[in-house]
Amino acid sequence: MSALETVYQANTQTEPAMIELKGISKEFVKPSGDVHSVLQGINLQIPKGEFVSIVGPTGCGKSTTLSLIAGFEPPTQGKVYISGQKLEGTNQRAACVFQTENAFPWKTVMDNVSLGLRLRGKNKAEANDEARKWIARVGLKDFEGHYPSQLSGGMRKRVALAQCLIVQPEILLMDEPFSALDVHTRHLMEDELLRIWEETSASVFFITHDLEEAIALSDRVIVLTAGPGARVKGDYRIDLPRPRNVAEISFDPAFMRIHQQIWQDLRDEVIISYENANKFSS
Amino acid sequence: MSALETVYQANTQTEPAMIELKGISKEFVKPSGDVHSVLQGINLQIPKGEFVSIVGPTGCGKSTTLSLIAGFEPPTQGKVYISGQKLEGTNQRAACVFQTENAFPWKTVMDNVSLGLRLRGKNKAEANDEARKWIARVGLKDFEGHYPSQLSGGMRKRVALAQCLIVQPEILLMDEPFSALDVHTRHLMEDELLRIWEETSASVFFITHDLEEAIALSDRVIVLTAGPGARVKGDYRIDLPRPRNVAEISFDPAFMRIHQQIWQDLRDEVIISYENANKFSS
Amino acid sequence: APSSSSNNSSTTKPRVVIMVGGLEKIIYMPFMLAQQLGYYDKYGVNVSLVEESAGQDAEVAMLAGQTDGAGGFYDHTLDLATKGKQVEAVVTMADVPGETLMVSNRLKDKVKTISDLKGLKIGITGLGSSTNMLATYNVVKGGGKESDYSPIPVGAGATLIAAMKNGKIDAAVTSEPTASILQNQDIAYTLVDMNHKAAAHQALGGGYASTSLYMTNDYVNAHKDTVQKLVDAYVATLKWMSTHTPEQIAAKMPSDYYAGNQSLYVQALKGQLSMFTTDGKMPAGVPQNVQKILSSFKPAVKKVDLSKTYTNEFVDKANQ
Amino acid sequence: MKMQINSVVSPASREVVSRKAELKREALKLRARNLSLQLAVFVVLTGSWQFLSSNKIIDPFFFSSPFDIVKHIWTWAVNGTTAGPLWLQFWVTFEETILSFILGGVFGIIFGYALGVNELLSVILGPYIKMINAIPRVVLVPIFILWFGLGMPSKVASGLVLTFFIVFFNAFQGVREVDRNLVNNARLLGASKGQLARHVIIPSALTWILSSLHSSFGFALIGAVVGEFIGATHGLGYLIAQSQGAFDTTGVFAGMLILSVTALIADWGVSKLEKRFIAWRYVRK
Amino acid sequence: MKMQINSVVSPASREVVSRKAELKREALKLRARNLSLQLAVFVVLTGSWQFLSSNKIIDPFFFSSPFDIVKHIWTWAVNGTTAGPLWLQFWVTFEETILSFILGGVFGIIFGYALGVNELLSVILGPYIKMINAIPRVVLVPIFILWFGLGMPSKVASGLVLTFFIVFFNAFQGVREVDRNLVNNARLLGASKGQLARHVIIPSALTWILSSLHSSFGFALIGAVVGEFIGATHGLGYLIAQSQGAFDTTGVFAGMLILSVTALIADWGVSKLEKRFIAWRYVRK
Ligand SMILES: Nc1ncnc2c1ncn2[C@@H]1O[C@H](COP(=O)(O)OP(=O)(O)OP(=O)(O)O)[C@@H](O)[C@H]1O
Ligand SMILES: Nc1ncnc2c1ncn2[C@@H]1O[C@H](COP(=O)(O)OP(=O)(O)OP(=O)(O)O)[C@@H](O)[C@H]1O
Ligand SMILES: [Mg+2]
Ligand SMILES: [Mg+2]
Repeated sequence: MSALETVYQANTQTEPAMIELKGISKEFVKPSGDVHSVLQGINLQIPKGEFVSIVGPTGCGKSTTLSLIAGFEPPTQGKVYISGQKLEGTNQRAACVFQTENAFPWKTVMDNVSLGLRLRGKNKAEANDEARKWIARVGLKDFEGHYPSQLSGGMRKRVALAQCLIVQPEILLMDEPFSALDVHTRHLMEDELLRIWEETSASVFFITHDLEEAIALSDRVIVLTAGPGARVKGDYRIDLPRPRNVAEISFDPAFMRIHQQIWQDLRDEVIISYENANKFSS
Repeated sequence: MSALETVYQANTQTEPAMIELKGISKEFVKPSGDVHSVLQGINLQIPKGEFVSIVGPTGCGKSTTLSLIAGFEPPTQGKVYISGQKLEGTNQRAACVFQTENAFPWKTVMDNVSLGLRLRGKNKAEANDEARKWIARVGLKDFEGHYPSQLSGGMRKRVALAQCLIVQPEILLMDEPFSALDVHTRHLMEDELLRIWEETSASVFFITHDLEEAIALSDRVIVLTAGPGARVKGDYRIDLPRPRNVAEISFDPAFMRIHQQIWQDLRDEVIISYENANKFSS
Repeated sequence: APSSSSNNSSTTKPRVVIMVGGLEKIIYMPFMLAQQLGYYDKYGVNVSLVEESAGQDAEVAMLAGQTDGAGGFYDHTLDLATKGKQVEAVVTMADVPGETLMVSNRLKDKVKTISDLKGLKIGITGLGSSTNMLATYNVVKGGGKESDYSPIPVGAGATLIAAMKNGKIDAAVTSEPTASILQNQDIAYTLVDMNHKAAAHQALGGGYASTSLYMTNDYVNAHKDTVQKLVDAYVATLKWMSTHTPEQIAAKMPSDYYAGNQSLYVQALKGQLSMFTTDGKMPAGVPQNVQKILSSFKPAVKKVDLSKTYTNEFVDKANQ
Repeated sequence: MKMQINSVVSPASREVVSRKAELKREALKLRARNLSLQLAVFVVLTGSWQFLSSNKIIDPFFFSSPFDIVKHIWTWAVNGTTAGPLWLQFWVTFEETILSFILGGVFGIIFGYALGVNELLSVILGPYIKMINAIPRVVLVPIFILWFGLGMPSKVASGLVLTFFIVFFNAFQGVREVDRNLVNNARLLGASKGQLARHVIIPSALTWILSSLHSSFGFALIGAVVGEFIGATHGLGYLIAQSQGAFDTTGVFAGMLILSVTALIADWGVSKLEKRFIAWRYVRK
Repeated sequence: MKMQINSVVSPASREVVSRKAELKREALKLRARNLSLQLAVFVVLTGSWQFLSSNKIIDPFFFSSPFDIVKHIWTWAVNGTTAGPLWLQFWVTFEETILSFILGGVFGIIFGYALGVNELLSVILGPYIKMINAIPRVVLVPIFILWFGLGMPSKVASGLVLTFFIVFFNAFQGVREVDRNLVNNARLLGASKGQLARHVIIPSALTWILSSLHSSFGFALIGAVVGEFIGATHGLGYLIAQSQGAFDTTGVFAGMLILSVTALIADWGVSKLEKRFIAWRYVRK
């Protein structure tokens, strides 16, 4: 579809990719009873330790893709493989920051953040000590005893972030984790995320609607086409050197060039998406 | 506090301001039983037809301020006046896009959007016709029969937007309405919002964490200090000519200057906020 | 002889609602039998029989004016009189209680006379019921006080039998067929027979009017004509009963009343038929005896004006 | 118009049709599995009951047997009962039940709503409602007979006082669970009190209310039957009381079986209602 | 540590203290208003009852009067009842009630949880539970006496079969209402089945369960009392049945009053429990 498309070839023939989507389609039954096709023929490989961002027009199917990888829902067609094994049920090797808030309303910030460790059998004191560190990292030190309903939107998002990062999963699924944050806090969090990622070499599947963020953080940026029936439109390797300073990288000329290139693709799709939605008038 | 502070003087002595906050403080009781002061001594006047944006570090009290103007909660001290009248209970002249989604899950997109008109006594057919227009404007023409749970995050936000705009209120309260949208859709929506605002001359109270967005849209940008006990730090008049093209205005040198100026203020506060949160270690 | 008004057309038949404390019980058999024999129709009343199976509610419903008459034990009229409510028995269908005081075989050696009843747990159908009063009477007569035994409401039938079997109760005042079953299954033996006339009269020191139809005095005075017809029907029923065999009577009853086990029903009937009067009349001396029995543990009953608790006026006419 | 989209961007509509058929087939298969499982459990239960009873391992006098029970119902159906044809008994009880179910439901919802919305009302009336809820209905029935007579109204009242409380407590809680944000939003959009109830509070509390209806139909039945124990000329309660008085265990079980099946059918109806009214909850599978 | 913050950035702690005292004062004022309102309603109700009854406008034989009822309770308390001291009767019934409440609650929650989580189980057992729920408990009591004897177990069983269903239906629905996202999140975080129940499903269903406990204590009381109507030697149900048998309306009302007050006290306990267990719901006023 796009002349600029650059297909990235995974060079990890030796071991199976951490995440592999093979011929994935996802359909929903619409209220009218018709079938609404969201994703169509998605093939994607994410090797271990790679940071992949996914961008695309709103409503194209990014969150749906994430829920397939997390194993919340099965694909209509095709298969999801995790380390070469077919995924059945919830993906036990992943942790996830949801697009909507997903902190447990009946747990305090402390209990929310320490939950993952507690579930893995750590005793309370240890888990709390560890959680305290993470709460500080996301800048909520003073709110340990608060319930989610007593926090602001941005604070709740950061609780979710700490909750997810504390378990240091092999696969990190993040659905617009920073969209509710101001630029500065966002940069702090992004830096934090990169540091953690570099330490743990998790495979990251990162959804954002901010192309700059996608490029600044990722090894690869994937562009989805407009729905219905979204496909992978572009798959770009971001070869900027690491470690990166996310606050400043956007002034790098290489960054601008890549941005320009991907933006072409993305803008086309966004426009198609908007037109699509309003094309079929009744 | 800031040397750059420029205090804007309302020149509407003749008629009372649409929204006036007088000596507003807001406190919450913390889980520990202590009192947590969120806002402290806020004074603010928003004349009729003015577009005011409010920025500040995450968790500083923006949403809280909005809920005071909407009348969801009473202030602990001080008073809110709407057109010179003391506000009691819900503000009947306002409509609101909430930070968290607030579409009614048991209503389809059509019913959600037409609700405001139906509540005001319009008959079903008329309300639906009108709603159809607004659904198209936010680019959801094909999803009229869907329930909110069947939409993506960005789509739900747009439903909320249409739901709120359709009633053409005198006061528009918007809490990060565009944060879940990709840049292009966001620009489309912003343009749409400006057009509607110019048509209806509503007073807009617009919360965002994106300073560029704030400047591009507003007549005035207000910066809050870091919490706890947030105050108004800066109040800037944006004298850029209208109508504005939000997608391009950020390249305007005047824009950049203003941005630079406000950003100084804002950054300081964000940094304070982050330090504050982690200062008092246990 | 049937009264003259028996050939009234059915359209003008007065309607009477009678609530009975267990229509299917043998002791209340005449109420249903009269209907089965068509006597209500014949004597010109339109009776609707209402079932009532829990406690003393039949009387209360009647007092509240929801029913016109109640089928129950005569002793309740005295009880109500002490509470300031005047009701009178217009027909007395039985002059023995039709109950038997059975004692568990476990206590065969210990309990020989009623003076041994002290301290026992005695099963009754319900608190305040006639079985309760009879149990109390026997304990008191044996030299004890009302509080010397524990009355345990266990209903009748299966629950009573099970309670007796499990030793939860030591004795029970019960009617047929439960008494027969207890005896046949070797669970209990008869201590006091208050079912067969001779034995009952001896045990109770005279007659003890039980099954009767009573109505408020106000109702009786205001509807003499209707009451007469009603009494005519019952007297005829009692006559019919005294001239037919248990088998013939059983055949007349609805099959649900002996569902699946007609022979048991006939056996029970045989045991209890003797309790019924043949003329519906309150025998002389019986009210006084009932009063004496009740007042042995309910002093208030002593003051009751007996003449207001029953009347033979209608029965006498019906028997003419 | 929606078909158009499919034909433009979705897979060919032939595929769509086949996919839909497949979904249907799967649903049917699931249904069949469930039915056969239910049947299997049923057969095992009644089979062993019959076996134990036939072989006198349990005393048929106390426990009857499935076969006898069915036979008893059959006899009732064919020969009629002492109180008239079986369907009439059923109908009488059913009518009372439905009435008390509806009235209890309506009052429960109204009171639950009123007390849930109005704190003052809940402070004043709350304790009384809780107190009345502790009074045995069996004791209340005679009082109802005093007030309403022997006819249907007293039975309906007796069913109503069971149904009411269950629906009330759930409706009350349901109303209090409504998302404050949604209420705020509706208020801002101009909702009056009545509109707020109609558009926000009732729909949101509907899961609570409908859930209470599941259990309350059973209770309405019980109320009607208990009402019939005391002072009735017809109805299933009458039949049961009579059988109990006649030491006819089979008759008691037969009556209870008819009650149970009625409740099951009504529950199916409530489920349908549920699917209809809270359709939006079922869209995301 | 939290005080520190206040002293640095919040208004002076003296002001904080005064503000807290003010909040407390307001809460007290509200409490006083509520109490006086409740009292007023109570006085009006009992006053008019007493008036109507004293003047024979309503027949005291049927309706008794508040004064007589209180006097009756007093007599019971001072002179004891036929079955022993009043507190013993109360205690017997209370014990049975509490036991059946707890057992019914526990079983209700366990079954509700199991069937809510496991679709297969709900398909198989669901219909049976619904069927049993339609059986009049009054009919079941004799059966319980057959099985469990005349002692406490049969009364507990009779209370249990009322409590169980109410808790069951609510727990079942509560479990099914749990936010899918939260379940998914917990699963990803590594929750096993038991942990899922403990950390997500039960806390989320707790409002449902606690709401059902409000009504079910009343029902547990009823069950115990109905059980005591048949085959008991002690208990409030025994007293009520006895009074009923002796045409003593005042005694019946006296028994019911004691029951009602017990229910009220228990409800207050459940509310405390509620405040404690779902504290997080109360933080945002
Ligand atoms: N349960 C459902 N039933 C029907 N359609 C659904 C359902 N869930 C999602 N969809 C549709 O799937 C499409 C993609 O949704 P998804 O949430 O994946 O979008 P997204 O790319 O994450 O968008 P956003 O950037 O707005 O979050 C949307 O058009 C939505 O309407
Ligand atoms: N019910 C409550 N109880 C206690 N504290 C609360 C409560 N509601 C809000 N707060 C506190 O008020 C502060 C301001 O919250 P608010 O939601 O107004 O922030 P915000 O400026 O909108 O932030 P964001 O940009 O993240 O949305 C936060 O520190 C929060 O913890
Ligand atoms: Mg999404
Ligand atoms: Mg906010």
